[in-house]
Amino acid sequence: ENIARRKREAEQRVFRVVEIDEDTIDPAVWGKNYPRQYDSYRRTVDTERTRHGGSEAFNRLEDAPRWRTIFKGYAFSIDYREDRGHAYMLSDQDITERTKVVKQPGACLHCHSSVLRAYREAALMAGVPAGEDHRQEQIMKGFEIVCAMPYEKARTMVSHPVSCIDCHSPETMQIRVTRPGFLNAIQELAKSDYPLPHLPSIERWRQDGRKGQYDVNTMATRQEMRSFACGQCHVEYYFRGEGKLLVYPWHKGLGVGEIESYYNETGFHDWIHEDSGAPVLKAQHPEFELWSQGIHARSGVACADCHMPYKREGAMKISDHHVRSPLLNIASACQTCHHYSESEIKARAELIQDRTKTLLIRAEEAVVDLIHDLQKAQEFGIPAEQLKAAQELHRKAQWRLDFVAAENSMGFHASQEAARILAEAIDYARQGQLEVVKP
Amino acid sequence: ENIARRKREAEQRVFRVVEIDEDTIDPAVWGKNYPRQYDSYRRTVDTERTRHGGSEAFNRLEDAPRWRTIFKGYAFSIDYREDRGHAYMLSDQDITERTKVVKQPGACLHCHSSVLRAYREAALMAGVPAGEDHRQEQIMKGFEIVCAMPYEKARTMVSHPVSCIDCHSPETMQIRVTRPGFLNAIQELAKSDYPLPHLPSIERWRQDGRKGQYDVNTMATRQEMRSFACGQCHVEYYFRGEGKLLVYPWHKGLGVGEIESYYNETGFHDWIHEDSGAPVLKAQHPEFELWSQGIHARSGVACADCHMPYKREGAMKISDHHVRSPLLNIASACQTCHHYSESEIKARAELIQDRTKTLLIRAEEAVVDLIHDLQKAQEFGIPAEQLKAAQELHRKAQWRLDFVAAENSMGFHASQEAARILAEAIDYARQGQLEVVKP
Amino acid sequence: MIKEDMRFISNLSFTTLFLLGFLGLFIGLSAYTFYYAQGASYLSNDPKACVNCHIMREQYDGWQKASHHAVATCNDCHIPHEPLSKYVTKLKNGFWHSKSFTFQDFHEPIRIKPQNRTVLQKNCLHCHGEFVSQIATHPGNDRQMLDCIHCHKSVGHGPG
Ligand code: HEC
Ligand code: HEC
Ligand code: HEC
Ligand code: HEC
Ligand code: HEC
Ligand code: HEC
Ligand code: HEC
Ligand code: HEC
Ligand code: HEC
Ligand code: HEC
Ligand code: HEC
Ligand code: HEC
Ligand code: HEC
Ligand code: HEC
Ligand SMILES: [Ca+2]
Ligand SMILES: [Ca+2]
Repeated sequence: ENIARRKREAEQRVFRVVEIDEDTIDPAVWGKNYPRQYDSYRRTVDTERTRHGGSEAFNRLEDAPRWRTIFKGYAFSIDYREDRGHAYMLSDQDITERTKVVKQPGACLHCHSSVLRAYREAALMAGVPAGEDHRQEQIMKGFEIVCAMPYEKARTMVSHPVSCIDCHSPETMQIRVTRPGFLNAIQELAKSDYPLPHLPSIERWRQDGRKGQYDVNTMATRQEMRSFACGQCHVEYYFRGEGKLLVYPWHKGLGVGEIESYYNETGFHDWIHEDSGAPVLKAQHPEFELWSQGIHARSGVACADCHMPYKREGAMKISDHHVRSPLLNIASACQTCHHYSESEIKARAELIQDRTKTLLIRAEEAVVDLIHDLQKAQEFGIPAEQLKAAQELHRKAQWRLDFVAAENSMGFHASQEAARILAEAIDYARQGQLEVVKP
Repeated sequence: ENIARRKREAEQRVFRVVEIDEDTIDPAVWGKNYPRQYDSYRRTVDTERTRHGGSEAFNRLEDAPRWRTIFKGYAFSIDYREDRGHAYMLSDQDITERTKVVKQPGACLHCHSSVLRAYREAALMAGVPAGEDHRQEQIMKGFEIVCAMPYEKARTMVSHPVSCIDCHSPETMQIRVTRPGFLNAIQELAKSDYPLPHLPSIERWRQDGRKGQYDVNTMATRQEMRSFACGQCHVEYYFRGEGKLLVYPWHKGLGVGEIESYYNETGFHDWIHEDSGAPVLKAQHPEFELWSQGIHARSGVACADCHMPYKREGAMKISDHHVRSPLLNIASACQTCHHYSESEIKARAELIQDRTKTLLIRAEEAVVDLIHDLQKAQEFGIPAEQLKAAQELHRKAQWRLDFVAAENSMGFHASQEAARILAEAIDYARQGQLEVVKP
Repeated sequence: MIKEDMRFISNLSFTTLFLLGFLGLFIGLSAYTFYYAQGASYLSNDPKACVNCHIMREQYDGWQKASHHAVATCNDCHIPHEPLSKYVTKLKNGFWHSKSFTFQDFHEPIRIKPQNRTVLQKNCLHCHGEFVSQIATHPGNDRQMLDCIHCHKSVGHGPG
């Protein structure tokens, strides 16, 4: 009967039990039409650890206390945890000490909640015309308004973590990009001359004469969309100016050096390090950026291929909406492409991660040493002017160290590039120490 | 009919025009039986450059003058060239300044000539019994004798670069390992506990209770032999003791750290650096060792797969004996496995190499800086005792830098590992500088 | 003590009974699957026979795009060409596939088993034996023989 059931199942097309539209945030409602996807979506509450990742929200500061020194003077030195499933994104933001010890803006919600309706409501109140025709205008305007709000106030406008509507068109179920931060950034990126062999639709737009703006939702390939959906949030960002506008710094490209040089030109820093006095940068989950440097991106392998692999349910193939570490799901996530045993695949991934980890520790030690030296030099009374060069080097080292540390694959997404970045971090940190003692 | 014609052609089997045996060194004679292989073998005289390799014997010291400083006090600072085709191996050894400014031993010929008959003759003269039954004994004994001879004397005993007999059994044409250096070393390696997931026959021998000695010529898989044949020469080595016995330092494993710790335990150094006074190591072409760390080895891809890919000649499929850079032959060397365009494959390989190269330069600079600092400190009169720690760090940094620099794939054979090694080199060199100025 | 032995015996017979019943059910089910999935066509040369199980859909699609689409069908590569072992293999595979399919207890994605890999290897030689006579001789023996699909993985089902 198995085959019989299959034959039947395959014939049964999805049929719409309930109507859904742009205002349907509640995933349970969508789930009536797509029960399989909904079931797996809900499983992101699971918490299972892997060697270097997984979904247990352990305290990273206890795991590697050097980070208390590295983040000194910044909210991250107080509370910094391993990330976990999508189900927790809103509550984890609520409970982190980082939203308590510091006044945060509404911009934080862009990536931690199903925020679209909030944007549209805010825009309507600000006088943007109503109606579906003005939808995009509403979203972009509301985005600006909500970014600038105090976090607590904006928080009352949202109620759900990322939901179906954030990645899907309710009419066609097509995957789409909704986040203003990404929409703006991908246009800037397209305009730059940074080579993007892994994003063919952008290369094509460039070759076709760069007409108008690159429009991701109409121009990207389906395979690209399977990464862009995640690039909406899994990216480096900063809040620009008083309006706390959320910006992804891709104006010069996606490489660690290109982003740094953008920040240098805009004169941005995240905080002044308490001990070293250097105006340093904090990197945040640059998964999309590091993936872009890797062999998988270059081979056209999307985030969803590994983190939402197809799984067979009866005769249906569906995307596993239990977004999680692929190392908890190697058969579906890797074996479609790699014909080795599960244990062999795991060993290969962990070898890459272990290598990254040993370099990461080496880089952490170097940066901590530099911080101590700068602190001692200041205590010793060496004039600020003479420490500038060393502080500059601290900024460079910190940026690179954090780029790999804050990225969540422990180097897997681009193994050689992660090692290269850490090598630079080590070099700059040690050079900084030499600068301090220079006669 | 295509297949039909093929079949007809193929029926003209290889048939032996001339007899060949263990004394047939001249490849032209073998070539009578195997004209296709011989033709391609002869093409190793070609000289075509690639971005980071190829077969033009350009002067590496002019290309990157930092190496004059790095090798100061050692013959390599006088003459050091890019390697080229097998056809040149003997003449390049003749013409290098390194055999003129320094007295070299006969050990050098182990990898630069078709040396087997010389070994056997030397053994016979030393009283080892004659006859094919004692062949292996003759080779091992002759090896010892020839290693210890002065280069000039030993040189008169050989006349050819590597020839068919060095890799093939004249009877069966099966691939084989003939070099005593490798035969000894692979046994040591097998005896160690170093994990060798890429060498299944050794893992099997270990699991079967490590009985007797691991015998590469009877136990290795054919696919392994396609790498072992090259591992006879493309390896790190040193001359042990007064007898100048050629030894590959694999007693603790194939990793850069394992080899270093073997050298540390035996108290070996290649030379005392003229400026820094440190007892440092010179790495030599550790292709086999670095390949062992890479994803290709782990996937069962052998040296011959890339450097001697199959090519079609009429109705025959033969191994291309024009051993060279695979980047000059991407269609055969890479495209059976990688279904991208040639230009895309080249771009990927060169991206890996470019990343390695930028780190290599960074590491060279760091090591040169350390050498200068140590030199200045000595000029300044700092007592030797106080510089020991820094010299120790110079040794560590030099070993790692050279491991990647002397390896000939510019990091391609193991991209992440090459970057990791260079990161360590940088760290140790900079720490050395800090050590020098430590109060 | 005796009680325990008794229990053991009754356990045993229960197990035996269960196993026998199970076997019956199993054969029945498998036969049904075999029938329903047009098992007879399993013995035919038509590639469509193999896609009767939706499970084989991917391989079928891949085969259609692969270089051998025009020159070889599933059986050319996966079934031995020698008369006897041909049917033995067909039956064996047919049985196991039916069994796996019925109980849905196989590893996914499906992976070719070592034994069938040797069959495959022999079949490459069946067509290309002369051509590779200088490089290949002993299918199934890794001391002597290179695995054709080490380099030509994509011939049957395309890249990827
Ligand atoms: C080729 C497979 C692959 C692709 C493509 C890929 N990843 Fe990953 N990702 C991994 C692996 C493997 C890990 C490590 C998981 C672990 O350590 O348990 C990982 C880790 C992560 C983590 C942390 C997971 C955890 O367990 O904490 C996040 C977040 C992530 N990736 C997001 C992304 C995003 C966003 C993209 C696309 C821009 C992407 N990944 C592309 C394989 C992939
Ligand atoms: C709206 C923003 C948003 C989008 C879109 C998004 N993520 Fe996330 N993702 C997050 C946040 C926030 C977290 C961390 C939640 C927490 O720790 O509480 C997270 C966590 C994760 C994790 C870690 C899970 C774990 O078990 O540790 C993975 C893996 C991941 N996301 C992958 C993806 C992939 C793949 C996509 C696209 C298919 C995607 N994400 C789209 C915001 C997003
Ligand atoms: C551009 C998207 C984006 C923005 C803006 C953003 N986050 Fe996140 N956040 C993520 C993603 C993706 C993760 C999961 C990956 C990780 O933890 O590195 C995450 C994880 C977290 C976590 C769980 C892990 C941890 O760090 O302890 C907390 C808490 C958090 N964010 C708080 C905040 C706060 C507070 C803000 C505003 C200051 C904010 N986020 C703004 C995307 C974002
Ligand atoms: C973080 C982004 C994200 C969220 C949130 C999300 N999806 Fe998806 N969904 C995807 C991606 C990526 C695909 C694969 C699209 C493709 O292959 O083009 C997908 C595919 C689908 C499909 C097409 C069939 C399939 O399984 O591939 C359906 C139906 C679907 N999702 C339903 C839902 C429902 C219902 C929810 C909410 C419970 C939801 N999705 C939430 C990213 C998301
Ligand atoms: C959709 C196909 C696809 C999926 C899914 C996939 N890979 Fe890959 N993987 C590739 C390709 C393509 C390459 C590049 C080599 C090549 O060109 O053949 C690669 C390369 C690799 C490498 C060597 C590169 C390196 O960084 O050293 C490793 C290791 C690897 N993959 C592991 C994994 C793991 C673990 C997963 C699952 C989490 C995974 N892959 C999922 C296609 C895939
Ligand atoms: C997967 C393919 C691959 C394998 C396997 C491989 N190599 Fe290479 N090798 C390369 C590439 C690519 C280069 C870089 C050539 C260049 O820069 O032009 C290279 C470079 C070299 C060079 C320098 C060539 C030159 O142009 O100067 C030598 C020598 C070498 N390899 C030997 C070996 C040996 C010995 C092994 C096995 C232990 C091996 N290789 C395994 C691909 C491979
Ligand atoms: C008997 C020693 C010996 C053996 C065996 C040997 N090599 Fe070499 N190989 C050399 C020497 C010596 C050179 C350098 C010649 C020169 O520069 O004059 C060299 C050069 C090379 C080069 C550089 C060619 C170029 O164009 O720059 C490659 C590639 C190479 N070998 C690969 C291999 C491979 C693959 C094998 C096994 C199939 C192998 N070698 C076996 C000694 C050997
Ligand atoms: C264990 C094998 C081995 C031994 C022993 C060996 N070589 Fe080589 N040699 C090689 C290989 C392999 C290459 C090609 C790779 C390279 O150049 O790094 C090479 C390249 C060379 C080259 C050409 C490139 C260059 O460095 O200028 C010269 C000259 C040379 N060797 C001289 C010598 C001398 C002199 C000795 C003895 C002191 C010696 N070799 C001992 C294996 C060996
Ligand atoms: C180590 C890699 C490798 C292995 C193993 C291998 N091949 Fe090949 N094969 C190649 C390469 C490379 C070519 C392309 C040669 C050319 O185009 O010059 C090729 C070409 C062929 C061709 C097509 C020639 C043409 O262009 O018409 C056939 C047929 C073939 N191989 C069959 C086999 C068979 C059968 C086996 C197993 C006995 C096998 N190969 C094993 C690498 C390999
Ligand atoms: C540096 C090592 C080396 C040298 C020298 C060498 N060969 Fe080979 N030869 C190989 C390797 C590796 C193979 C592939 C063996 C395999 O696939 O098992 C091979 C294969 C062969 C084969 C089998 C058919 C084929 O083409 O794969 C013949 C015949 C052959 N070589 C003849 C010669 C002749 C004649 C010479 C001298 C002119 C020679 N070889 C020199 C390494 C070498
Ligand atoms: C016999 C098969 C084979 C041959 C020949 C081969 N490769 Fe690969 N290559 C692989 C496998 C297997 C992987 C690992 C990824 C995987 O598991 O799919 C890989 C991975 C890679 C990667 C990603 C790993 C990394 O270090 O980033 C690159 C780049 C690559 N190969 C380039 C080449 C080039 C260039 C050549 C030719 C000089 C070549 N390959 C020849 C099988 C092969
Ligand atoms: C030209 C030879 C050839 C033909 C024709 C062929 N196959 Fe295959 N098949 C292969 C090879 C080679 C593999 C092993 C692939 C691997 O290990 O990556 C394979 C593997 C498989 C597998 C196991 C999946 C896996 O990746 O291990 C299945 C199932 C399969 N084939 C079914 C079929 C079906 C059904 C057909 C007909 C529609 C077919 N094959 C036609 C050569 C062929
Ligand atoms: C009754 C449904 C069914 C039919 C009909 C069927 N298969 Fe399969 N096949 C399966 C299942 C289920 C598996 C997975 C078995 C496992 O991995 O244990 C499988 C696995 C395979 C494998 C790889 C596993 C192995 O044993 O090596 C090959 C090859 C294969 N099938 C070829 C074929 C060919 C060729 C045909 C047509 C002549 C065919 N199959 C018809 C259900 C079927
Ligand atoms: C039924 C006969 C048959 C079988 C079985 C078969 N082939 Fe072929 N193969 C052919 C024919 C016919 C051609 C194309 C015509 C020619 O030789 O000119 C071909 C072409 C090829 C080519 C060159 C085209 C390409 O795809 O690159 C390769 C390589 C090849 N075969 C390898 C294999 C391997 C490996 C196997 C086993 C997995 C295999 N073949 C099984 C008949 C067969
Ligand atoms: Ca996590
Ligand atoms: Ca060369």
